[in-house]
Amino acid sequence: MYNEKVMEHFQNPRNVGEMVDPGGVGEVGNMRCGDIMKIFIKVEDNIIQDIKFLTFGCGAAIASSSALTEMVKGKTLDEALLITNKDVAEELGGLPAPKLHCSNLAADALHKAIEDFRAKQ
Amino acid sequence: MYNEKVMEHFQNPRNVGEMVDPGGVGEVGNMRCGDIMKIFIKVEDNIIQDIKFLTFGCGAAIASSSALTEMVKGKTLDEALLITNKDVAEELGGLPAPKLHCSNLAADALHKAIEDFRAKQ
Amino acid sequence: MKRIYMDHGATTPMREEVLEAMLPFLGEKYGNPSSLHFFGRESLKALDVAREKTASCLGCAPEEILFTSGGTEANNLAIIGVAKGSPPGKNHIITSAVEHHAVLDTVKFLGKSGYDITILPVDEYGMVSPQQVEDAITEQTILVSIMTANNEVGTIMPFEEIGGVCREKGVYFHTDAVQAIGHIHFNLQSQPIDFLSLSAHKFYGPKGVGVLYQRRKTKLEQICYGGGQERKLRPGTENMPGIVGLGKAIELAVANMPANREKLLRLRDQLIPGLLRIGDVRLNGHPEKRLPGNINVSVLFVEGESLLLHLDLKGIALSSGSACTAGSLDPSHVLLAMGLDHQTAQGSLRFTLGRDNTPEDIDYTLEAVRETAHNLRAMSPIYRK
Amino acid sequence: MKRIYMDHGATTPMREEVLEAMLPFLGEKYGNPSSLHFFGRESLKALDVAREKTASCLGCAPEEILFTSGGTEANNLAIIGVAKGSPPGKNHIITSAVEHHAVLDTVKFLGKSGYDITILPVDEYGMVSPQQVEDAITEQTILVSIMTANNEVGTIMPFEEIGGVCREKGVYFHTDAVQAIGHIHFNLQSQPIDFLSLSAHKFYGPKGVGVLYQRRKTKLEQICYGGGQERKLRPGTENMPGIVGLGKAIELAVANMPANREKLLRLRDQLIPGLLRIGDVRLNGHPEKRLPGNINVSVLFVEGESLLLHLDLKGIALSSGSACTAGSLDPSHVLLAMGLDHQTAQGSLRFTLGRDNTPEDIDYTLEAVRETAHNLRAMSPIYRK
Ligand SMILES: Cc1ncc(COP(=O)(O)O)c(C=O)c1O
Ligand SMILES: Cc1ncc(COP(=O)(O)O)c(C=O)c1O
Repeated sequence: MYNEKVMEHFQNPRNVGEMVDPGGVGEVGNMRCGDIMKIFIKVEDNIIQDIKFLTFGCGAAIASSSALTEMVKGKTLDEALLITNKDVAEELGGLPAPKLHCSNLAADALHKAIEDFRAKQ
Repeated sequence: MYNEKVMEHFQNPRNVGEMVDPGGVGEVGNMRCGDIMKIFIKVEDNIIQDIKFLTFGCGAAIASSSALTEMVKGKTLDEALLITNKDVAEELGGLPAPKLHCSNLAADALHKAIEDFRAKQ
Repeated sequence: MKRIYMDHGATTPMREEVLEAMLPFLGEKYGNPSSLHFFGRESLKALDVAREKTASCLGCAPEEILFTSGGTEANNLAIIGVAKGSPPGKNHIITSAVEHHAVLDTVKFLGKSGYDITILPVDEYGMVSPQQVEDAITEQTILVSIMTANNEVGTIMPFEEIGGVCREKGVYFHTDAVQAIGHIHFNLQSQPIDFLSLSAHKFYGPKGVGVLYQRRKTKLEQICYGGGQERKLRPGTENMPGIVGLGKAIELAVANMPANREKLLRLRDQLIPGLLRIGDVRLNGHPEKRLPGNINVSVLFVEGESLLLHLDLKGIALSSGSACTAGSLDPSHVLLAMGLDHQTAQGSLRFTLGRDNTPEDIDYTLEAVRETAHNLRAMSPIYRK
Repeated sequence: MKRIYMDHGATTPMREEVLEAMLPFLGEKYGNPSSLHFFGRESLKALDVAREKTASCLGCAPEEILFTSGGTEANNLAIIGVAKGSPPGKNHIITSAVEHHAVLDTVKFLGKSGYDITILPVDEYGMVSPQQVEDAITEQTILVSIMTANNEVGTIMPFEEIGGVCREKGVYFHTDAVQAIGHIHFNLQSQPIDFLSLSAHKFYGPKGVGVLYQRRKTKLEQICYGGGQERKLRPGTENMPGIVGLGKAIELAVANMPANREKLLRLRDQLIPGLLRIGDVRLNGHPEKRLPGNINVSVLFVEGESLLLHLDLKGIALSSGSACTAGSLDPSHVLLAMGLDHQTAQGSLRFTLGRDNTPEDIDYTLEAVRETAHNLRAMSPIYRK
């Protein structure tokens, strides 16, 4: 069902965990499909220095959270804001059709985290 | 489908053929199921001395014609008139249900042959 | 006793290659393709492969293939499924008088359920003309169902021309190709066919599995309810060994078509003249436009079941349109629709040859038919010498 | 990798004895049982034997057994077939909220086609009470369809009592016994059941074949049209290898029931406490009135698909009621009907044990679930340590 890259992220997710004292936190939840994602970011000089995630959800949800964190680490906030859920799916080499909409929300969570960070400044 | 006794009569039908100068002839035809039976009898002293049949029809029709001829040879006309299609089927050890009504008409043909014989006296 | 099977129209022996393809799915590859885990994925993959093979043999896309439990279900799904999905006001269905009961009885059922139905008569060869179809189509027509080739007399319908008429009029065209596959080439991408039915056991595949081809973007409603299998149109756990077997069987049937055809034609051209030489034997069906392996004759003045029984005792397996063999009151509806009288229809014999038959089989069979006909005629009250 | 299959509720590996029984019918015994000749008679005889075996395992008469293409078709035939055959004015059908989709969606379809339907709610264990059924029956009721045992949570319904209520009220009772056969003893001659559905691949038989038991003198209409097979109620060339396999499989399943039951109970009594010891794990379904091989739990704070994927990577095959595994938007309709919230339902795991599972399998599985739950909870935003 999932391709190798998705399975690799699913098995060895990067940047898992809660962050102590995060600069911003974003959470999206989709109770229909049962996925909840929480993204924590640490920002310095407008650059995402560190990122962590917690995810309750299926394989696609976990893999896209993991992939996203790798994609944005070291990026500026404005660059990070340009990343879409679709980009994450592409980075993963594609996701099964039924998963595209309900389990691929990591970019949304990131954008919320950036909003949260900016609101706090 | 057919039992051994039916198949034995079907494979080796007794008294097949046309009779030269018969005492009586009876024919029944049932075009729905496609069976036609013709019975010829030779009567002496009120006794069926000889009997022959011609049959166009399925295995049950041929076997019941054959069985009937064996059953009535040597019988008086009154005894022969008591024989029913059901008796023929029983003599054969039974026929498949769908055959009971359309292919088991030999007794009817015999009765017609007896009628024909009597009418000619 | 040596047995000669000449009833390939009823069913065919499964090819060994097909059994070999099926065995893993009767053994260690037992997963349900709906399951997420290893066993399920293994089966899902095989399901996809079988679908691709079938599609490539028919010249269509894999998504256009629905696996069913056989030809009967495929026909029912096509006809009832189109009828159920038709827009209000569109309630007219056309078929022919010589269809298999799985089509004819389904259409008649719809006739009793408020649909308008037209059952087209056929000519003496069992053929429907494109003109007949064109004349019968009305504004209300939603579906025309005409078989590719007839199972009893082998007549091949002008199905492409009929499909062309339907396409032009914007009416769906379904064809029951159960007897045709392996003998007639299909390329559904370019042929004007919207629905097509197959049954694996007619082409050396397993019993209990079939195909409905459904052209993309046509409207079909499910007739059975349950899980999401086969795009929800045919729910129920997939018959994996059957489907895998079907995939292998269709691949072989299509690949061997030219060689098989040549072989069958040779046997047929030995059998038909031999039968006619017996005397008072007539060929039923079209003289040329017929399936290569089908030979249907009427042996006049005798009845089919008794012929069959004697031939069976001699080791020869075939079938008849006689009422007695059908377990019904009337002989073959196909032969009657072609204008045969009851008596002639009663004496019909159908030989359907297959890949294992030999010229020696034909010789033996001809001698057996000659002898049997002679003996039965001798006791027939309607035979005039 | 060693693979442990614990998804026998989805499908079972076929027993070797079943394959052996089938092989002749995938080989030289290929006749169509409708054919008059030797090949046909050979198949017809095997068909009769399979029917007799099935009947004797269920305690009914052979004429009461209809072979179908599976459990889904059996359910559809029972429900739509009774509805179609019902006298005017009788148009009410009762079922439960936890039925398999092959029942539930069929009843809902009838609901959209002008029938009155009642879908009974269940208690926290997934159980319907005879009283509920009695209260729901009206003058218009024709059919009550309540499953024998639930496929997801294993709960065994009070089906005999429900059947008794139906009998008393003169209403037909259908029960989907697809999951129950081989675990629950049937003697249909004395049990108040009018229709009962089975699917062979759930009891170590082949996929693509099932049974509908139809009590004598009940009224059922066909839902598919064609030949005269299965008393015309299920037309189409019979799936001979499948039917023969089913006959063998049911014989074995019923004969081995006591031994199998004991074995499964021992494994289950090892698995359930082990799972509960992991912590934040709840058992779904009835604590006692459940199928011996079924263990359904919710692993709180994690989602089912990700659990399944990790366990699959460790070689363990099972299923989940999570929405993601069902390919639907909502988690299991059964768990929701039992009152579970979405989150708890999402974390459900179904173990369905079978005859090849061992105590070592259980130990390995327990360790794997513990580890997986721990790792996934560590990344769960809703887990509170
Ligand atoms: C032309 C035709 N259509 C449909 C069928 C039905 O196929 P099945 O019996 O495999 O369902 C048959 C075979 O009996 C057939 O010859
Ligand atoms: C309770 C129940 N009923 C019906 C079915 C349908 O059986 P099948 O998929 O074999 O048609 C299943 C299995 O999926 C089931 O568990």
